[in-house]
Order: sequence, then C-alpha cells, then structure tokens
Amino acid sequence: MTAHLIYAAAGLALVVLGAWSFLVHAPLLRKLVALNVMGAGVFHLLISVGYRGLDAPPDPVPHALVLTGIVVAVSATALAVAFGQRLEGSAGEQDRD
Amino acid sequence: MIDWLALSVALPLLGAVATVALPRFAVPLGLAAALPTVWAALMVMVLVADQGVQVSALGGWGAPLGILLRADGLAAALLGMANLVALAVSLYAPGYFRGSVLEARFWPLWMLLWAALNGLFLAGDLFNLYVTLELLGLAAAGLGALTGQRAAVEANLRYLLVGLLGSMTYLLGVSLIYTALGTLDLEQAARELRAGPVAWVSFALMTGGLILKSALFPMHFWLPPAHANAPAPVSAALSALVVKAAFYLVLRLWLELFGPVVGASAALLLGLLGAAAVIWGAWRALRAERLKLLAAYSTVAQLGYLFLFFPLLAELPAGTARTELLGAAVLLALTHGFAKASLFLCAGLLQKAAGHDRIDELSAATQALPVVTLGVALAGVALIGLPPSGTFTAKWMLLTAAIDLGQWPWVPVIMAGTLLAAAYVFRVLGHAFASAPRHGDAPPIDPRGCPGANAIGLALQLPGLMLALVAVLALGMTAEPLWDLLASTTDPSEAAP
Amino acid sequence: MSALLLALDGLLSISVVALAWATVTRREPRQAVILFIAFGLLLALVWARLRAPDVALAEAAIGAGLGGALMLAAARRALIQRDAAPSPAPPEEAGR
Amino acid sequence: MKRREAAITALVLVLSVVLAWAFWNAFSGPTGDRLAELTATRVPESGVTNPVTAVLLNFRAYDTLLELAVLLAAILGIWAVGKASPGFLPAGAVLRALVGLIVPLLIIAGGYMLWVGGHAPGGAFQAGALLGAAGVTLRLAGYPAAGLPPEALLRVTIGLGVLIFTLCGVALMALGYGFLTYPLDLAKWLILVIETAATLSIGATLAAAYLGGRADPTDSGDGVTR
Repeated sequence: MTAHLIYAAAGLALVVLGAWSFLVHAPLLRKLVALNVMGAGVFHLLISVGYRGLDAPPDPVPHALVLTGIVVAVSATALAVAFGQRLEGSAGEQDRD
Repeated sequence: MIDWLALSVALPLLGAVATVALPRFAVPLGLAAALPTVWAALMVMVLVADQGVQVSALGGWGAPLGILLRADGLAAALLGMANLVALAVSLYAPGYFRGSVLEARFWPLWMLLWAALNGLFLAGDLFNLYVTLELLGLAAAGLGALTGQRAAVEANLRYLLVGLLGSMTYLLGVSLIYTALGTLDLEQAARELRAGPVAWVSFALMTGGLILKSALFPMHFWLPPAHANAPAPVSAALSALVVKAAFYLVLRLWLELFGPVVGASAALLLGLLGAAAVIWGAWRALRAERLKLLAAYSTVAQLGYLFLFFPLLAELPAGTARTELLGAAVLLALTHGFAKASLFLCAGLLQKAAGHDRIDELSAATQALPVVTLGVALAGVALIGLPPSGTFTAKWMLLTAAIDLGQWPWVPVIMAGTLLAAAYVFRVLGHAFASAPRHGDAPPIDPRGCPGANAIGLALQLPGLMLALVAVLALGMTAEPLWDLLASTTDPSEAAP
Repeated sequence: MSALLLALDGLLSISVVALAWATVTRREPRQAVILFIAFGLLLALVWARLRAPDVALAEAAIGAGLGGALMLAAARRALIQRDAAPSPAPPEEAGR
Repeated sequence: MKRREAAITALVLVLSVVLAWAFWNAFSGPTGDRLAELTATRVPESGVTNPVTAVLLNFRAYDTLLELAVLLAAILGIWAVGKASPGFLPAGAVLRALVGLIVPLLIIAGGYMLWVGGHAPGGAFQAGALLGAAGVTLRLAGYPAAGLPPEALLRVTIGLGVLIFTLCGVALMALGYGFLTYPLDLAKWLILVIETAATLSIGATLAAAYLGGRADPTDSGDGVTR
C-alpha cells in the first residue's frame, strides 16, 4: 500500500513546480501552462488519494472531483487565452497608429 | 415543498440561460428572473430569522455523500444584503446600458455571477465552495472585461490569473482535508478536525487562496484597475459583493472550521494584513484622480477593517461579547456593501453626464444631478463612519473591543483610516459644492453646461440613492434585528464549554 | 510481482515529474505547450494505472487535448505576430 | 530579478517541505476508506452502475450543474472581449477527405461514450470533449465556423445543459421529491436526458471556445458605450 504515497509525492512535486513557474515566469502562456501543471498536480494527488490498491475498488468521489476540476481548469484557460488574444490584437492596432 | 435555498441558486441560473438564448429580450427576461431571485433570498432570510438554521440536502443523500445547502444567521444576513444590492444593480443596468451592445452581453454573465454569490453564501460543502468560487471568478472576469477595452481586459486577465492561483491553492487545502478526514461537508469536517499539521496547513492553503481572491493586502494589486475600468453596475457588484464573498468565506471557515484549532497568532496575522490594507488603501484613495479609482482603493481599505476583527474575536471567549463583536463585523460588511454599490452607481452617472470621472472636473455634473450628489454624500457618510450610519456603530464597537481587550495598537489604525476616509470623501464633495472653479480666470460653472445630464432620468438615479439610504439610515438606526438573526450563526466555540 | 509494480510506479512518477519540469522550464511557448500536451497524455496513462479510467479519458480529451489545442493556437498566433511585427520596422531600426 | 527568483525558489522549497509534512500526516490518519465504502453501498440506488457517473450526476449533481455554469460563463466572457480570429487556410483535397472520415467517427464515438457512461468509463464530459474535438478538427481543416450552428441556435445549445439540469431540479422539487432528488425508477432516464443535453452544450462550448471569440461578422467588436 505504498503506491499511492509515491504518486501523491509526485502530485505534490507537480503542484510545487507549477506554483514556482507561475511566480517566476512572466509570459502569459508560460503562466497558463504553469497553472495547468499545478492543477494537474492537485488532480493527481486526489487520484492517488482515491487509489486503494489492486484488490479494492477505488474511491469514486475524488475521481468525480477531478473531472469537475479538469473542466473548470479548461474553462479558465480558454477565457485567459481569449483575454490574451484581445490584448495582442489591440497592441497590434496601436502599433499601426 | 418549496426549497427556497435551492431556488436562490436555480432561478438566476434559469435567468442566465434565458438571456443567453434570447439576447433581444435580455432586459425583460433578466428582470423577470431577478425579482423572484430576490424573493427567494428574502424568504431564506425570513425562515432563518423565524426558525433558525435552514438545511437542504440536495438529491436527498445528505452529508457526507451528497451536498448540503445551509443557511445560518451569518449566511442569511449576507444573502439578504447581496440580493438587495443585486436588485438595485438590476434596476439600474437597463438605463445605464440603454442602446449599447453591452446590454445583451451584461445580463447572462450578471445572472451567473448572482447564482454564484447565492450559491457561495449557502454552500455547506468544501468542494462545492471551490466550484462556486470558480463560477464567481470567471463570471466576474467576463463582466469586468465587458467593454473589451485594453485597460479593462488587462486588469481582468491579471485578476483571472491571480484568482486561478487562489482557487488552486484553496483546492489543495480541500484535498488535504479530504485526505485526512474523508469528508467534504463543512460541519462534519469541523467536528473531526484536530489541532495539528493538517489543520494548520489546510488553514494556510485555504485562507491564503481566499486572500488572493479577496484582494487583502499585499494581494490587492489587481483590484483597483479591475474595478475602476468596468462599467458602473459591474464595478458596484464587484466591489460591494464579489470581494465581500471571499471575506465571508474566510470568516466562515475561521469561525466554523479553523478558529478553534489554529490559535491566535494566525488571527493576529490576518489583523496585521488588514491594518496595512486600511492605511495603504485609504492613502491611495486620497491620491486618486478618478472617482471610480478612488472608490476602488477605498474598497481595499474597507476590506482591511473587516480583517481587524479577527484578532479581537480570537481573544474573546464564547458569550455575549463575542456575538456582539461578530455582529459588528457583519454590520460593517453589510454597510460597506450598500454604500460602495451606491457610490459606484452614482459615480457611473456622473461619468455618463460629464463624459469622464476626473474628480477635479466633476463640479458641473454634480450640480446638474443633485439626487446623485446626495447619494454620493450619503455613501460617503457611511464610508467614513459618521453617525448615524451602520459603519459608525460597527467601528465604535470595534474600537471599544480593542481597548477592552488591551489590543490598543489597532486604535490608531482605525483612527487614521477614518481620517483618511473623511479626507477623500470631502475632497469629492468639496468639488461638488464648489460654486466657482479654483482658477479665477475660468468662467463660473453653469449647471446647464453639462448636456449629458439631461439624458439621465430620475429612475436611473434612485437605485444608488436607495442603497445609500439603507447604508446610512436603515442599518444605522435599526440594526438590532441583525443581532437576532446572527444568534443562529454556527460558531462551535459557543457550544463548547 | 509487487516489487516490479513498485518499480514501475516509481518510474512512472519520475517520468511525470521530469516531463513537467521540462514543460515549465521551456522558454519557447509553442514547445512548452507541446510538452504540456505530452505531459497530460502521460498523466492520463498514469491515471488509468491508478484505476481511474473515467478521469484518464477526460484528461486526455479535455485537459491535454482541448486545453492543449487552445494554448497551441494562442502560441501560434503569438509566433505569427512576432514574425510579422519586425517587418515594417527595419528602416527605423537601421536609423538607430 | 535574479534575487527575486532565488527568493521565490527558496519560498517554494519551504512550501514543499511543509506540504509533504501535512500530507504525510493526513495519509497516516485512521480514515483509509474515506467515502469509498459508503459510495459503493449507495451506487445501486443512483440509477447507474458506473460509480463515477453516480457521484457526478446523482450524489453530487449540484456540483456538476454549477460546473456547466462555469463553462457557460467562460464562453460568455470569451464572446464579450472580441471576435473570432480569422481561420486557417482551406485544406487540400486529401486533408478534406481525411476530415470527412474523422469528424463522423468522433461524433459516433461521442454518442457511444455518452451511452456507455452509465455502466462503464465514459459520460457527458468525455462525450462532449469528443464533439468539441470534431469542431476543432473542422476548424483546422479550414471551416471557419468549426461546424457550429448559426448564432441563434448556438446560443440555445450552449445553455441547454444548464437549462435541462435546472429544470429537472426545479420540477422534481415541485413534485415533492426535492431539488435534484431523482426517484429511483426514473433516475436512469433523467440522468441520460441531463447527460445528453450536457454533452451537446459541452461540445458546442468547447468548439466555440476554440474559435476564441464571437463568430458573427456584423459586430464591430469594440463595445464601447456611446
């Protein structure tokens, strides 16, 4: 029953990597990738919390939470990308003036 | 069987879908959803006042398998405030947006924001709170960027990113709680949480995430540009309600879940951050050149006061004194909600009339719109904390508690914040009542010299004034029912011996 | 058997973290997004191993797939814009 | 700048130690089963046999409803800030033939995924993602609207999931069961109806999000109040 601990540790490592990258790197896309890696870390952690070995069925509640979280993360990413696109677009317009 | 709790969330969701599908009829459909939503929320408030805590087990499963909606006194008080402010914003928006393409874009996002607010106040489940927080954040960012102008989009992109970092941090805290306790229900978690690493770290993660979202100092940097660059009804909702929702969650989690197990030093830290926000926000508000920017910085400061209550509440044992002080915190939050919404709604009209919102050049607009100016003045009275506003009562109780408990360092902070607030409010009003411009060679101000003012009817001016009147008169003079309502607030330290 | 499985778990975890490291440290946005998609797909594989096939499907399709496609399109636009931007500018730059 | 980076790195390293310590404590606690056993005993009452679908669409259906609202908020925010960017070049004949093969496959796979979600891995979100992927494929192949319906219908489609979900909830409340409380004999069908509506909404929303803005050519895009 140590498998879930290994995976949980990996999940924490992803969270920390994502948070670090978000704080250190300025470009929007790198920040978005960082947030998504951080989110994936939280999700990975939840999945390993739900894992109960090969003999017992896993806990479906964390799985459902992660499904919800994935959709929420993609929604937020899409909105941020659209905002970023708008800023690029208007920057281009201003350059032409 | 009518489930008013579920309806408070379901009705604005239906409104959102209807206004998305039929953008031509966004205003009538939006108002048709807004009125029953307010009704449902007020019914929740009445039920809580009459019968105590209301619980609704969605899906009939109950905790920990299903999700609970719960309304105690604290939730009901904020729900009532939020829905009255939202009603005023809804009545104001059609006139404000008339003839603009923004009208059809405003309503669906606004209804989603409303659903998120009601869902957040009523949520009794930690993961459900995460979903409502995300809905709140995304709807707020969309609304804030509604004009598509560069400054607005830029500010809201920043808000979106910070908010996402905040909600991921919050979710990590929720995962920690679930790992340790095996439940997501707030009440069950509160029963089982013991002092220890899990409690401390999940407190830090969840509160830290919420502080990012609520713009408490030093995480305030995104708020002023995001709130000042939005259309007026949106600024009102963001400053009065969205920020308050995050504060409500910090308070709720602290009262119910973490307060008994994390100790007073965490509360002291919250208090120190609050003190810094009071001074810094008020100072920046004083220096702001635009009225809406002033109002936005003032939100940072006013939010700071709310966090000053934590170290005092942490010192007080359960009992009347603690309940009284909690009531003062809620009263301050409610008054600020009404007053700040009023200030933004009025500022929007002045901006419409004058074509800008530079404080030094608003004299003509303020004199052409006396009702709006009265609204600004009353909202200012509530922001400073002059009697008879609710802020006065709340700040007085805060000061008394600080002195009684020997935590006198908070006293000069409150005083300085109040003086700065008086300075920035009178700076605005000074320009409003100036009969002649400062520079002698310019012609005297002619109220008719503000053509934009004619297009603004009384119906558009009333919502802001009504909110200001509630902040100054209703909450100031008749605040007693609030304490009766709060008597049913869940506060485990009361039950404990 | 269980030692072998444990070794596999360790290897998978290390690969996931290493791929994430490569993703967040890559400077060039388009390559970073492509690495992110690969990371998401590997993560989906790991989740299938952890007996979460529903979530693995969703992560592959939504998280890595559509999320990646969205960011890839944004990275592509950023590249086009960067390549397009200097072309009108050269005369000024030469002047400086 | 370098000093700031070093400070953040140090801070994050401390954070990782603290997190590891807290989670180690959490894992070594007594609640090994958490909600697993409880959920397993109640899945038969949910109307579906896939436990994840049971949690998503019955036990915690309210979360899923709000999650669909989050998707709706995202697409409305995207539409608020601007128009869709111009599409890619039209595809060549070979690619077009390939697209003609892939898109129907994705749609069929989506339908299968939706149906199978009640008892096997799959469900509305995976199915919706496949529909969205079909939209992305069409877009990449040069179809500017990504196969989405005209605006009036699109507006109905993206809200359909929230609409049907909420109406089911309110109707069940009016019938005396309680908000989103499905009677056992109807649960399977209610879940299927809600999931179908959700799938259409998710697919349309994801494809529309990929377009990155409003598709209508008439709107000038800068919604400045005049």
